[in-house]
Amino acid sequence: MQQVFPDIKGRFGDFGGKYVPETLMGPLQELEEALDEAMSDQAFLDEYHHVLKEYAGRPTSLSYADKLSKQLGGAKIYLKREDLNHTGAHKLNNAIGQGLLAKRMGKKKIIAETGAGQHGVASATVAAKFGLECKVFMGEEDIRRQELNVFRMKLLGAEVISVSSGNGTLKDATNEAIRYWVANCEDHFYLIGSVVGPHPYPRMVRDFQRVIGDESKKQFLEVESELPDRIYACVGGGSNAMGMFYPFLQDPCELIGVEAAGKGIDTPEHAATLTKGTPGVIHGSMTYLMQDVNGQITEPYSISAGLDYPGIGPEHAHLFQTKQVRYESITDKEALSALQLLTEQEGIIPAIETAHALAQAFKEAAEMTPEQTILINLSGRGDKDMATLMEHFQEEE
Amino acid sequence: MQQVFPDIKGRFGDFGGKYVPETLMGPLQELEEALDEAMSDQAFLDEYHHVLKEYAGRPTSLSYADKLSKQLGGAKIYLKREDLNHTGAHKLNNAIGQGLLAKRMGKKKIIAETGAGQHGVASATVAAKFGLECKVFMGEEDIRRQELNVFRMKLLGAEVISVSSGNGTLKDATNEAIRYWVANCEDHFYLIGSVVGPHPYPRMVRDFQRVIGDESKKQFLEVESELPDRIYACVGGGSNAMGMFYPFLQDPCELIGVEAAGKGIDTPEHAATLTKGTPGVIHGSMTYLMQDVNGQITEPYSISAGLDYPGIGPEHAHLFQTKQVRYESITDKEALSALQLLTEQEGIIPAIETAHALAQAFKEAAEMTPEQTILINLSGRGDKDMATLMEHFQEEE
Amino acid sequence: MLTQTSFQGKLTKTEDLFIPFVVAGDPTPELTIQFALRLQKAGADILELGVPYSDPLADGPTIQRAAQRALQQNMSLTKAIELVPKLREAGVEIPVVIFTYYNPVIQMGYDRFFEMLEENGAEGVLIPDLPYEESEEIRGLAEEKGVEFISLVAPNSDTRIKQIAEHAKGFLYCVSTLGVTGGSNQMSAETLSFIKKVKEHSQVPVAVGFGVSTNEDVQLVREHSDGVIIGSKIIRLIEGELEAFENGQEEEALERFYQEIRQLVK
Amino acid sequence: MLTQTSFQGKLTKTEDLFIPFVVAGDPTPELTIQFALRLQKAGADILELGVPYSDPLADGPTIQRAAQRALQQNMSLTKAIELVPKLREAGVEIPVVIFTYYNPVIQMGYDRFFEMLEENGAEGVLIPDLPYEESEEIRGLAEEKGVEFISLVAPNSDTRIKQIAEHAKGFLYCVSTLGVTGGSNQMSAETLSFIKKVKEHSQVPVAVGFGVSTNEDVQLVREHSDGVIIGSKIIRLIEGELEAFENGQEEEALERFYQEIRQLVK
Ligand SMILES: Cc1ncc(COP(=O)(O)O)c(C=O)c1O
Ligand SMILES: Cc1ncc(COP(=O)(O)O)c(C=O)c1O
Repeated sequence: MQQVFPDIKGRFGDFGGKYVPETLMGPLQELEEALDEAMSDQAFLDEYHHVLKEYAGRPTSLSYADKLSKQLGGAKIYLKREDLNHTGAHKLNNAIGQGLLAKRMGKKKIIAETGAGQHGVASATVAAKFGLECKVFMGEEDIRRQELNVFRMKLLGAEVISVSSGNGTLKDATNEAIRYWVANCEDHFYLIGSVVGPHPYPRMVRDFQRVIGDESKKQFLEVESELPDRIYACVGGGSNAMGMFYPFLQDPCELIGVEAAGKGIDTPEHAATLTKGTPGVIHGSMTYLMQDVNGQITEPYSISAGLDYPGIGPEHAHLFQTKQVRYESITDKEALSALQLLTEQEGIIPAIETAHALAQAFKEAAEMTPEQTILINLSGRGDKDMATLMEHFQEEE
Repeated sequence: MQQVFPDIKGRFGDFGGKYVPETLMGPLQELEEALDEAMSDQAFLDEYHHVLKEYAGRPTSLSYADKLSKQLGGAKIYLKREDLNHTGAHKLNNAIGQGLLAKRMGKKKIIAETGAGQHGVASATVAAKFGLECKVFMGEEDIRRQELNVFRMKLLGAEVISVSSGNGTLKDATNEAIRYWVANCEDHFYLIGSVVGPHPYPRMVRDFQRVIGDESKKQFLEVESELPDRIYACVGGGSNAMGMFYPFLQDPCELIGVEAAGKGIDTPEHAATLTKGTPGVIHGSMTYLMQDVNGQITEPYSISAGLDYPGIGPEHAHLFQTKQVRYESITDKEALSALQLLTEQEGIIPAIETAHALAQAFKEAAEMTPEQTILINLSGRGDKDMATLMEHFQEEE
Repeated sequence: MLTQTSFQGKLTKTEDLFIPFVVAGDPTPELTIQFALRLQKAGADILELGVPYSDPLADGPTIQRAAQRALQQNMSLTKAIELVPKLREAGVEIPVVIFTYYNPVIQMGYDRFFEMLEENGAEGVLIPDLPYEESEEIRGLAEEKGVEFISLVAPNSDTRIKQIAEHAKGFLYCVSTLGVTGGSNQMSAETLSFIKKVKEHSQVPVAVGFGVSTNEDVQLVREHSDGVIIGSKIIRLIEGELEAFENGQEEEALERFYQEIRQLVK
Repeated sequence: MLTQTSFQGKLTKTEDLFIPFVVAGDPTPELTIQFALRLQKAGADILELGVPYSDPLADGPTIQRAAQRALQQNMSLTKAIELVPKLREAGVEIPVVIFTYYNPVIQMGYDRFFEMLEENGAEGVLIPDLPYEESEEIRGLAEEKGVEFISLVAPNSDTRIKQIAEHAKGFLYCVSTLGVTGGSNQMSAETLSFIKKVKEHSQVPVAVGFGVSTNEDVQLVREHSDGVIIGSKIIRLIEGELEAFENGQEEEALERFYQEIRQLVK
């Protein structure tokens, strides 16, 4: 019989667990109990699915990329369109789930960390919708780079708290959010944006994102009558990938997670956690991370703020170790080419995060046969990345 | 028996028709024939609906704005979520329809005019998806104001042509697109972005947008078991409004179109065509427009580029004259307040265009009873407007 | 066979017509009169007097610029028609066709419009954005009032060529290239067969316009039709003299303009 | 009743303990030794020697800044443990507890970690992000090696208070306010009842930390528990002298530091 992960201690094999200050053990316990109760309450699940359908726009489409498939001359390429979600990425699925849970737990205030601002916007959105107070922690460097998303959050009524510690990016924002939660856990709900953090977060976020894989499976069978040969998703913390992969774990589909190789995995500037990192503890969880010989966490790099993270969800670490998922990495440059190709061939501008999955998939699709099929999780739209792209393509000229 | 509009001459009562240079009469004839043939070919309609579903993300959600309804204390407010469409507005519905028609007619090149860039992006998207060459005409002033949308179009492979005549805004871009079409009509398809222009454009665009109203009716009946008391939509050229209203024209729903009052209809700076304009000819169609005593078209003004147009679709002129639709106008200021209210209460940042419909609806909803229901067409998302909003709210401080 | 075309009796020949176009008020109403005089002197048979319009859909950039200049002089449909008696006073005797977009006519109203044409003695009217199908009423009124309503016909007018040509009054305006005014011109086999077809059905002189800008163009058009319409080229010649006008060298400029026109239509 | 707590026999009393915290290497390893000497002189009973960490989740901005300064000196877990014999050499006799986040320990490996603690004579270890449930193995190893593994307990530890307290070694670290280190402190009725509950179950001294920064705080804590832990306040005193160190006024600065500490715990 297949073992169920995470186990009772919140472990996925060797990974996961709760490595947090004592003050958080109580709130995590409270959260776990509330979550278990909610997930076995049909009324809660119904509300969650109702909001997904009537507010977030689910189910999202499954698009056949016909021009692109022909152009690459290999496998048939399908795209799961999380970019069509309200606010523009898969992040909202999870924010809705946790937002409803916060409400159910009687918490009136939520906190969230954000890098590029997508999870921050999703959290602020859910806070507005459900009438919660919202504080978003964001590195001061990211605030500078993502002015528009900062403005969106403020417009939504959230307070954006600038974090100047460390490099002022996602890792530091997460540290600060956790610290704030430590000090204010009694009445605050911490809405984590990926399958990271202490138990039960990795499980909870996965379960609120598995709607991606569940829908995909149904939709794919409707159009192709069989499952895809390969499924691709980009991996930052790993939530869009877990959401997509989880329902397919027992199926004969090859699953491929794609990390950010930044300027190359042979340079110090990348965010390829599984490819180049080692096991350890980050943000409350035993997993792979990027660190030096002394166990100090090192600064990652990727052109895509959403993948620019030195850790990865513990379930991915487990799937990596057990070889249930294959992990690859893609450079900034490869990602940008794939972004351009999809845009020109299919009229869809993906997020730069997503473009990493696309790049790996396009490489492999070209080597496959037209009888084979692949499915790519199009985790988000590229509107947020226009400034970065403009800078980049102008530099190139 | 209800009369069918437009009639054989392309007229909606006193309005519509074809007021174009002789050179365009042939192409319009060709278009009309191709359109009639396509619209009676089930295979064409099937493909159109297939692309809407699997590519654009339709049906879009119908969202009940519960917090906001309670806050206003009047009618129950529902939102038709065209903002969830791929590329972020209702514009894509029409671009897909016309794009498919262009392909069917064997035209390999399309041209389009754009103001804020939404229709330009939709056209460029469709061109990429269907493998067409695309030129977008855009006023040089709008190019300056909408840098990001210009970049999106270019990324999609479209050529953006700067128009310096006139004030360099939408009216001038439209003039120039028509001129270019006059010179190149043999192999170019002109993809107009609203229910304006010579026959058969107003009818065609309406028929490609009526999916909004058709879906809304079905969805509304599912949740409320009866039709909404009032339906609101903003009116620039009038395509999202016609698309929403058309299927409800014979129903006992009150229909309200909302124009842009800019800085006030008692100032010269507004775009309230029906409220303040007079009949005449603009862009090939007999309709209402803003003009001086000599019949020179005057420059409109609105904070929202998509409503900043001195004309209006001829069918609206007819519905105005016959009082089948009530037309109101909303100032910049009222629109911005409504935008903020929706954002804070429901976590949805609407386009500034849309916010005009919201403002009128919110005013009236507050005066209605909780047994009554209203439906607002949320024509697009506000992401494109962040720069304008930032400027505005910063000025306010 | 051409029937008698009249312009109230003022058009005295039915072939080898030279029909220039100027924009009323470009760069001033006074100079428009001077240009008209020079054009007449250079052999013009009919004058197209353009009314500047804010949104001239059928015109290229050259005529758009002329319209902008004229609008800055507060030129309007009313004032353009009122320029006709001043042209007469100054000595312009050839028929004048008011070339205006449709919207100013609507605002003025048909009654007032024809009243004004009559009062001021304009012999014809041409509305480039009012195609055959939309012009039945105004064509009727024009006929009633004795004003020539000029129609346009294009190579892609197709089955409508016959209909338009048969009902044409004054002269028939052939758009020789697909395009707005001012494009480049070459007379292809198709254009030739188009003109031939138009002539077969027309009972008035068939003039060709849009893109005529050199003496070779003029010769070519003359060879195959009853007249040549020249617009953008004339505007460009006027533009070339704007500086001279500003510098007060009016006489020299007008003389140069006259010589250029002569060369063009020689 | 407290059982004998040992720290390898070096902890000679079980109440009224003063447990200061410094970050190894802040601002230099040499000064850390000097601070430790002054703290001992001012009555410290146990020294918490903090290992700087890139991502100190349980610490407030003050200790984060100290860690940043120490990391710039290339301080690491290895070097921090190696600082212990140097402390001894300089005359520090009180037990030393290595305070480190978990990840550096993982990277070093348990074997090497305990080997190093033993070799260098550190008497205790405290890992703020390794809660009771995750620490079974390391607690076993510590017991085996004779190293005190210090546990933390918080007001919201709830049903786990009893379990944690009963298994506590060395001393039990009570987090008196919910929050990271360095917050402001007031001893509420709830805090008091929390400390009382902890004391009921603990067989080692119960010390209270997080937010102690004035002599009044110290008195309050002393009254209700077995010891006071002071961290951020000490770091802030060090920060106040950074300029003096840079200007070579080391002796004066250290003397001022000593006097401040004396006032704080008097
Ligand atoms: C569009 C998009 N894709 C992917 C990611 C990476 O997150 P995850 O790995 O949790 O899916 C982000 C994070 O911001 C994102 O915005
Ligand atoms: C979101 C949105 N709504 C409305 C409009 C106005 O167009 P129409 O009146 O044709 O719906 C636009 C035009 O750009 C738009 O982008």
